[in-house]
Amino acid sequence: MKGKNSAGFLALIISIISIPFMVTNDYYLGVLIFTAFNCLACIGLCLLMGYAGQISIGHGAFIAIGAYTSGILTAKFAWSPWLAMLCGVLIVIVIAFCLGIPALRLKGHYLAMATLGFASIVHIVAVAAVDLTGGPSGIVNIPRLDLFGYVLSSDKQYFYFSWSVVALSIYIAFNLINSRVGRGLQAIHGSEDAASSLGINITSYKVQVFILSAVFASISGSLYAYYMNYIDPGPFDVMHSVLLVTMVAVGGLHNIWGALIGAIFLSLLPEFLSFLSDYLQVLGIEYQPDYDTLVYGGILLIIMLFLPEGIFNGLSSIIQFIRSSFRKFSGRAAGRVE
Amino acid sequence: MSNSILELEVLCKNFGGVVAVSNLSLRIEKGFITSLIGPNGAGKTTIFNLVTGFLEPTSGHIRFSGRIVKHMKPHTIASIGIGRTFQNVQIFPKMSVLENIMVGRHLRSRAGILSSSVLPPFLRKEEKLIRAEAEKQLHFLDLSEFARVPAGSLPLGNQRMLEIARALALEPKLLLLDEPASGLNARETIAMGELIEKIKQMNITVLLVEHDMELVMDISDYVAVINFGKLIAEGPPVEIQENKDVIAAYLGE
Amino acid sequence: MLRLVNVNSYYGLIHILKNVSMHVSEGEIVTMLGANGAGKTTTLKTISGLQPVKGGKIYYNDQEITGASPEKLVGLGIAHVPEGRQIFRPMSVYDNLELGGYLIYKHYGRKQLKTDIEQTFALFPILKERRNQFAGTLSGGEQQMLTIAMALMSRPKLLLLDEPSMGLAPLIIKNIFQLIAELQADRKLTVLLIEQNANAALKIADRGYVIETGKIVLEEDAEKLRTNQEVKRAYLGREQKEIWE
Amino acid sequence: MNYTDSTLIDVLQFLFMGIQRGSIYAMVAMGFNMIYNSTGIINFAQGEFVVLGGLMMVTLTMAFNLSIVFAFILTVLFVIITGILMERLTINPVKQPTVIRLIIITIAVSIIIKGAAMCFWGKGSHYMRHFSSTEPLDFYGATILPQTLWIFAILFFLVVAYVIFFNYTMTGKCMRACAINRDAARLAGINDRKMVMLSFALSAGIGAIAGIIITPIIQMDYARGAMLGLKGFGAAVLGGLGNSMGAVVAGVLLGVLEAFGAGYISSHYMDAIALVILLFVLFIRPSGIFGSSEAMRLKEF
Repeated sequence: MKGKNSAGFLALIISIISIPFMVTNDYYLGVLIFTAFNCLACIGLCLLMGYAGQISIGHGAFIAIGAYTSGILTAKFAWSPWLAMLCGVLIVIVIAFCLGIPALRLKGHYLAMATLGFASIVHIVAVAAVDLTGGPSGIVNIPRLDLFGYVLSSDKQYFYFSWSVVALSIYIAFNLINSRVGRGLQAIHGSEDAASSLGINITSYKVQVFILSAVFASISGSLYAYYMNYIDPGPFDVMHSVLLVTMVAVGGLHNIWGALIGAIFLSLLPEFLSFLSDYLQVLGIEYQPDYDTLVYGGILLIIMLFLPEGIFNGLSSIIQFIRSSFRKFSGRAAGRVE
Repeated sequence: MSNSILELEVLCKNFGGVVAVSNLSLRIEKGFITSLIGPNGAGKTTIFNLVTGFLEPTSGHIRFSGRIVKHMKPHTIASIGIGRTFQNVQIFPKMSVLENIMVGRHLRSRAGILSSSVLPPFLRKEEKLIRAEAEKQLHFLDLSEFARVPAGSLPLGNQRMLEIARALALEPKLLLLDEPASGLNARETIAMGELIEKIKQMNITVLLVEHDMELVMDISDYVAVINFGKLIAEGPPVEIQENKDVIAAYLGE
Repeated sequence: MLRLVNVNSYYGLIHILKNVSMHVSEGEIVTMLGANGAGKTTTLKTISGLQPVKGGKIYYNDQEITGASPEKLVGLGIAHVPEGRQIFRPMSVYDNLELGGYLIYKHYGRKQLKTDIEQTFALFPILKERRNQFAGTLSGGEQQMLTIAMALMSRPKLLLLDEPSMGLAPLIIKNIFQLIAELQADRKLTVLLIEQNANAALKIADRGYVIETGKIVLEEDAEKLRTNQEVKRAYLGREQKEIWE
Repeated sequence: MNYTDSTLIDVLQFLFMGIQRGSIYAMVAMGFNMIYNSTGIINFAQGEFVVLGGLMMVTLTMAFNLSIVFAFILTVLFVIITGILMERLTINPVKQPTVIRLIIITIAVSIIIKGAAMCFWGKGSHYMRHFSSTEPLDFYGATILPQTLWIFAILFFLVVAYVIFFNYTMTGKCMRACAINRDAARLAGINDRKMVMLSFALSAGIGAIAGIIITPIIQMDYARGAMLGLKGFGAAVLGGLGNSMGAVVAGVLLGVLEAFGAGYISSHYMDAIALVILLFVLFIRPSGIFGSSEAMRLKEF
């Protein structure tokens, strides 16, 4: 990492360290922990969508597989959480490999629908395979994660842990992007024909990055299970997969920071809306949590229509605009003085 | 002509019922510039796609350096030493000019997905080497000033140069150029001609498809004329210009 | 009748037409010669509205039509026969002709459309024979006839023809060019013709333009162009290195 | 009643059930195809048109007590207007579409419709009275609801109307022409933008009809759109994307397979069966069982 990216990374680390000192409310800390899980999955998805140019509306399924593997192995078979997480990763690697080879031959809408179909199937299995997953009532008594024998019992500890994982994943993502492999992926996005004419094995690269992004999702799922201590199929429906894609797109597909910002923005949006509703009530407007979906869709649509490159790019071009007009202004002022 | 690098042996390609290439036999001599010319839809680009593995021949063989090339994917063909450019420039628009050429060094480097993600300090040496080679290539093509610019923002002439630089980074034995001068102005076309001759001096065999006859006749050592997927004439440029069949194919009657 | 003044056009970043100025008078057959990629097809597309114009103006009967949509231009009497036999392959020959006469249907009703189709059949008896066949099953020459017939269905005054001879056998090419000459004589049709088969085109044309890398480099009577050494040069190149300006 | 008889009755019963479900998938698939043909877009909000049709019909018939025919017409019009608004406001303004952007835009529209439906109609499922009697009819031992017969009849009617519209009317031919070769259609004087809008209108209309006729049987709720859309897409792909008669056959086939799967394997996995078939078709033969791979390559995007 270098230049702007390392500055951004430093800013991220500082915010991670300082936030628990500012946010003392357990509820909000919990929201931020969930945000970390979304960020983790979105960073993986961004590598797949933004850099390699392959859409997946099925990554919620990999989160579910990670969560359920962790949940089942720890709660029912008393495995160590770490071993269970590793096992989840291995299972996801195998599944992503088997799904990726045929699916990534598809393009655009077809790939989107295939992955969406996969996500639905996983959700249906989570509900229907009662013996394995506990069905709609889910799995309880999942233990907390321990770190070298030290159990992460408080939210503050879990916050630090999960955001450290996010930071690590960002570090990995940037390493990858600025490497031979990352260039290969971006080349595939730019032109598959040209990439293969330069000796890049497109199929293999697409499948590899698909697997990598699925692993990110799986770890995110495991961490979720260990934090919640219980899981049910509810959060793992198709909408969750759609949500992940929209987080990445809203933030800005072509940039890891964009994915991060998108994930944070949409994860915190419901909180912001409920915060807003108090003020709306003062104005005589009755805002209910039921409207969330509607507002959410509206924001997504507006961003896609007016900021197709996402918030991150939108913000940076606004900053650039301000900077250049400021320069012009100060230049003119300086001219006048002379 | 025993010293051929590429041989097409009774090559045929059908699309559905349409015959794009029929019973075409051709030898490309090592170290020279050979041009394929012919009217639109004659099958020239199809031949390129057959040679570089983007299409499978319906029948016939392609022999590269004496070895039959069969059922090979484009990336494998690249690895045995065939580079190419495309009719509609296919650069990677969002990557910088330097990064575009660094992609060309793909086959000359090793790092995989795992090592790239977690072990960058150990890969610095390889990365440095890739960068140095790419910069050398940029310098060779006089594109150094654009190194950090996104490739998509270059003017077309430079994009075509960049595409060639990227293919050269592969260190190919045979380079296929698909209409490198199309859309270029007179001055750029001359520069392109000079570049192609320089490439020949680097001991790289060039196979060229081009519609600018002035360029073709100027730089080619050998010209093959194709119409309706068939070879109708081959020989040195001077002979081709006088050939009755060729004049008929181009001017009619 | 048609006048282009300093027309420029881009395809993405590629500057295809560079200050193209030309004109076609009423009742003329004008042809454009030039190598592939010189900008012939793009010129036709800018006239018919398929390709945006960036800089320059186009006039049709002294009315400015720069940037008008193809739908509108068809209504004004400009019919464009694009290259590569653009027919509706999975539809019948009759349906294709109906669609060609869409504006007649819109303005004069179904009855008039039927009469017009019968008239077209009189001109192309082979199409009448094949009226219920899928257009995609016609032979190359018949498909080319159909595209011309479709264009004629809109009762054009100006016909833009893009490479009507592409991929056809010599005898059929001859028929098509005969047809174009007849249309000019009988229907007082004005024609702008693009052709790779330069000899055939120059035989029926009144005037010709030579276009090279997006610039008009020569305008001449067809007779003179046929004997012009430089026209030959445009196709086969020459040995001395001299750049035309 | 002996063993074979009861098996036969089961088979018949599953068959009716399957054709009934399949008819809905077929209609959703027809809607997908219309928009796909005119724009190359897969409309992820297709399932929401069905939900909107069903819920609107519920309100008009149950709350406002309108007659079935009148409510039917009003509902279809309402959803058609929604479809036109969607095209005008979200598809038409996009000048440089990328596939991912279009996918997310249609997803956003589906979320908005879903959210709006939740606000208006709540989270519960809604009952609606059947078009005619609820008394099951006896058919060789199997029973069939009159509403199911309505569904069969309306699918049949739609297919006939579809064939007539696209093969014998000028507007239908123009829409086909735009789908086959947009530039050539424009050169014939056809306004392609108008045709795109029309395709959204028709596709919304078909979706609304599907929603209206199925609601008495399944009891509509706001969240059904995604699954209906996915299965409808499965039918569209199975029939060869863009091929509407293929979609009808494939939709019915999918419904029947699903019904037998639910009957003989497990009803818990019923929804998964159609999706597994969808994945297999996508992976093995993405051009569908009735589509040609040649046409697929031409339409690659």
